[in-house]
Amino acid sequence: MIYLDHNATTPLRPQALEAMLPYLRERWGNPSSPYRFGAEARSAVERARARIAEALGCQPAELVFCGSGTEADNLALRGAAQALRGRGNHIVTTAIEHHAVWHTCQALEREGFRVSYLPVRPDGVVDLDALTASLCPETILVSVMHANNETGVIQPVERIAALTRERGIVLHTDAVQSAGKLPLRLDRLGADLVAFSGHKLYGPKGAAALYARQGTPLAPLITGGDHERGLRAGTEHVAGIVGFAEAVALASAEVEAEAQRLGTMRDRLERQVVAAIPDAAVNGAAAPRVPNTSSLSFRGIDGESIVLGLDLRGICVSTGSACSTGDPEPSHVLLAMGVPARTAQGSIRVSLGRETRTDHVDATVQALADIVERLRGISSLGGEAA
Amino acid sequence: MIYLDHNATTPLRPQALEAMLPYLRERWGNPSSPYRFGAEARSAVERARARIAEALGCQPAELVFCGSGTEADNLALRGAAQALRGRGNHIVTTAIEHHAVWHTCQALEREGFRVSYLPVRPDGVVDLDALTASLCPETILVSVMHANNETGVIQPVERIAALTRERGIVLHTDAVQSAGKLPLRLDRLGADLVAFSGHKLYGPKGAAALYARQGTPLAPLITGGDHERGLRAGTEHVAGIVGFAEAVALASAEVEAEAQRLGTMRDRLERQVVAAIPDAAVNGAAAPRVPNTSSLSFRGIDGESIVLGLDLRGICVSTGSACSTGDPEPSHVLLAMGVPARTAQGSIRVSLGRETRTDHVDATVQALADIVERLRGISSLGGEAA
Amino acid sequence: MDDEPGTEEQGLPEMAGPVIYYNETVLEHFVCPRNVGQLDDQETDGFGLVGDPICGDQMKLWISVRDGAIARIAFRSFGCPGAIATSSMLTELADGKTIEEAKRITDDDVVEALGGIPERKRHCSLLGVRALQAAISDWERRRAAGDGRP
Amino acid sequence: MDDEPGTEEQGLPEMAGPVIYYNETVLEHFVCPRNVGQLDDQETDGFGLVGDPICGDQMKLWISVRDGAIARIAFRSFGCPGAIATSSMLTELADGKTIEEAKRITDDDVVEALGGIPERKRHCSLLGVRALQAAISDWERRRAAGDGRP
Ligand SMILES: Cc1ncc(COP(=O)(O)O)c(C=O)c1O
Ligand SMILES: Cc1ncc(COP(=O)(O)O)c(C=O)c1O
Repeated sequence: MIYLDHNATTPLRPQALEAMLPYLRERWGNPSSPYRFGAEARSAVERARARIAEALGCQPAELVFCGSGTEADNLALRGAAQALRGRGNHIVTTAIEHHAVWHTCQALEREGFRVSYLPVRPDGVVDLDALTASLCPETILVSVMHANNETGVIQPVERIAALTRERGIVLHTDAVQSAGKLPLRLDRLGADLVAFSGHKLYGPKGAAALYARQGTPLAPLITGGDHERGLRAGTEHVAGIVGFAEAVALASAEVEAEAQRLGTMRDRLERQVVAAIPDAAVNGAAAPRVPNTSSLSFRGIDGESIVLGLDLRGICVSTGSACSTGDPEPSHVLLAMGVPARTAQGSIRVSLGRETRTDHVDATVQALADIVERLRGISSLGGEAA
Repeated sequence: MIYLDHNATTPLRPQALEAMLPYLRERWGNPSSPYRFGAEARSAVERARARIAEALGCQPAELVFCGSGTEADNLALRGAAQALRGRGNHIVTTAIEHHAVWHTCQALEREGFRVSYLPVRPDGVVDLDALTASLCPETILVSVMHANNETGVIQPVERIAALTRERGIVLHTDAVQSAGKLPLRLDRLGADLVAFSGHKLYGPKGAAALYARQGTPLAPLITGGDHERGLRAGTEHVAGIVGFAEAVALASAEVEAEAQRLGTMRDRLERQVVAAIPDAAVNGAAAPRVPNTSSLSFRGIDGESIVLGLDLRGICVSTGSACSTGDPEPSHVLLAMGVPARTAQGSIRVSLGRETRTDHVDATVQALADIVERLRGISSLGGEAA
Repeated sequence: MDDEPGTEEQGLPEMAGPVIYYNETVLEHFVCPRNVGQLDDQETDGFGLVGDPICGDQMKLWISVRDGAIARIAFRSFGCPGAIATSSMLTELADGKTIEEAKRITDDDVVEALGGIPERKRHCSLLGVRALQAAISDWERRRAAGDGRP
Repeated sequence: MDDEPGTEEQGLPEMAGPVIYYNETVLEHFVCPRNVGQLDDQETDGFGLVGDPICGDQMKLWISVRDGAIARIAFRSFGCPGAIATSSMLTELADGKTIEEAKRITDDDVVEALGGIPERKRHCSLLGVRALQAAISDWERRRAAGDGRP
């Protein structure tokens, strides 16, 4: 199997699994229990928090552990919206957010908030003028993703933070696709809330975190016991948290070298695709991108058919975000960038990762060229059709 | 170590860990990914759902996987309250609920719902007349726990269901402490919503479920992708779900024999405690209880001191629910049963489990007798004090 | 093997998630679709085009009619695997049938012949049936107008 | 060992959770509290009782005063481990001190002597100090009333 869908999920690093196993075997205590056996589990959770804080540049008390990146996004948006309800009811986000943010903003609209969905430029970067223009005295919250899951395009979060900070607006960024791929310093990024997820960076599924800068107004999504300073009740996923911390620490240590390596392979992939396949385009290529992600469009054929064709040859790629697969609608991200619907329909996402080697890339381009040619032979949209 | 705090958490069963490991090692795909490697993970999640449904007597599509029992309770209460908002704003619960329900009801009060907290009788059973009297045309939701986490007292959920059903009121029950301890048939229990949690029944932390009877109005707590039929977005904790299902299946298979075994040991413990220690009482002993739980009160001393004294001898018990430990307030459960505050303060919870043997019980009683005597020697409340 | 794709057909609940899995027959028709291509004008007695020109699946279908029966059939399809496979199966079902028989082919027939198709891809099979009906209408129109082939 | 209890003292963040962990010194005073017991009436020069009679921690403290200094001290405590340990340490600090010195003992002194105590248990140390002050006031009152021992 050649797995090139690392933006959907990643393998659990053996070191992360090793770190987890004691908490799945002998150290299974409840971190909230008042005896030493519980303290052992508590200590594991707090050391994990301290490790992530150290790796990403924040205070341990600024991290709230959650069950998924989606939950972290929900906590950020719903939690800040509820805490700030008294100050205004306007929220600003973009047209290219992941469903975790997009659908949550839609839910907040049904609860009476007004949400502006900002356009992006053809290169996939949010229009800062539009953003500035959208801010008004009622604006309480801005949510702009750090790196897009389909195109890898990086948004200028630092610059947006400068705009929100001077207006006293809370800024959330969904960093699920940038954490582990870019060197991340939470204290310098400027966002007040930052979501990231374990399974996207070679950690376990079921563990994620929300960074909430000290003092950021936030109401809990899940109430009950006093866990996570009252911001996320429920017995902690101890083993998952420990593995998550291990994965974050390892990813941080190697992020620059790995970014270099992946960027070189991604560029090779795109060069070969454009050279080998007529009418192929790379989406978002003009903007800064995370180094592992490539969004490719092929005229006249359907993305789902390409994905299936590759799967039948043992190659895993996707049409867009994992959780919208099967959706017959073309990608909202590509449409927002002005890609025509038909072209968007003929798009796939290739995302490289730690196990990816050059020969995987070459084999994938070869298979892709075959499949695109075959599907174009069937297509009713080719130049040769009646 | 003698671990007698199984109501706080339980060890992960080796078989559950075995079942999980493939999904932590080679089968790490995203269940939402559109290729066979993703289908493998999807299939694992759906087989887990089917196994739990089979073991607990419901349809697979009636189960929503969550990250903790607390989250399942929050989804039930907040989800039903939001979905039913248009029909009324009154919620009925009891004075003895776990913080996951209690604090969530308080949060709903702040959002404008009116909540009635029903009293319980001295034996710890909710007063059905009070419950009947509390129901009014505005009542949309009743939440009564199945088994109490501190006393083990079982609430008459089937009878309550008869009252709510004929009035078209949604009934939630927190079965976190009964699942795995009592034979549970979700289709016969009568509740529309039932929460239970993996780590309380020898499954992993980070996996739990809400049963939502088909047709029960429910809004999601966490929005995003289409996961869990839109009721709980976020990449699934695949390994955790698989281990959870294994644990539920195994627990269901052995629940009756184990209930017998634990009940005998629990009775032995209580007999010995009352015989060996003056002024000791068993709370809730007059009511039906889950077979593993014992709530014990000792006049004139503090529960936290007993717990620490036992911990220093390698015995793990707790003062009450794990997540309220450190709370200087006496147990709200015991106070609701009419136990005087001073007595409630001198209470501990002993909860037996799969590894518990008779000699653990005997050693615990011995240690307890010593510690109680020593603490009474220090206490200012003894008969001998000035 | 219970880890294979195609689980949706194997009785897992509908909530089996957002992803669509195809069974072996569908996959086979996707990989080797029958009757792909187009008939040249001389050979064409009826032509049908269905689908939105801007987005979504699209299908073109040609028939050649001899003695009131479909003598040749060909299609081109822009679309998802479901669209390709159902189009292929439809042409296989229609090939050789009389026009009257061909008119009675339903999308259920196509789905059944394929051994099932994921719920959310049902519309694909409809696309093929509609293209065939459009081609038959075209043939009837040409015949009525007298410009059909003999 | 980084897996030991007492982590809160070892610099982990306050959010280390709802649970309270004690350090070794506190545990030692909990297990072997100093000066537990009570003085008989003949020996008692001052008595203090603090704490709510209905619930919460409660403490009783007796002192015997010789030449303006605390010659014997004893306590009984109903309460959590923190209350027992801080009471014990307080009596150790006060024993032998002049009344003037004993009056200046603060709860910070007690906490410091114990090497720290979890934040949420700070009130325990206050309880002991208040019991001592109550006992000293009692001694002063008895002396003023002339009914103290010689
Ligand atoms: C940008 C982005 N945000 C949020 C998420 C959701 O994270 P999780 O899968 O951990 O719920 C994803 C994952 O697909 C993502 O790519
Ligand atoms: C009755 C009850 N409900 C809910 C919970 C919360 O479950 P979890 O620890 O999985 O969040 C508990 C656990 O303490 C419980 O005992």
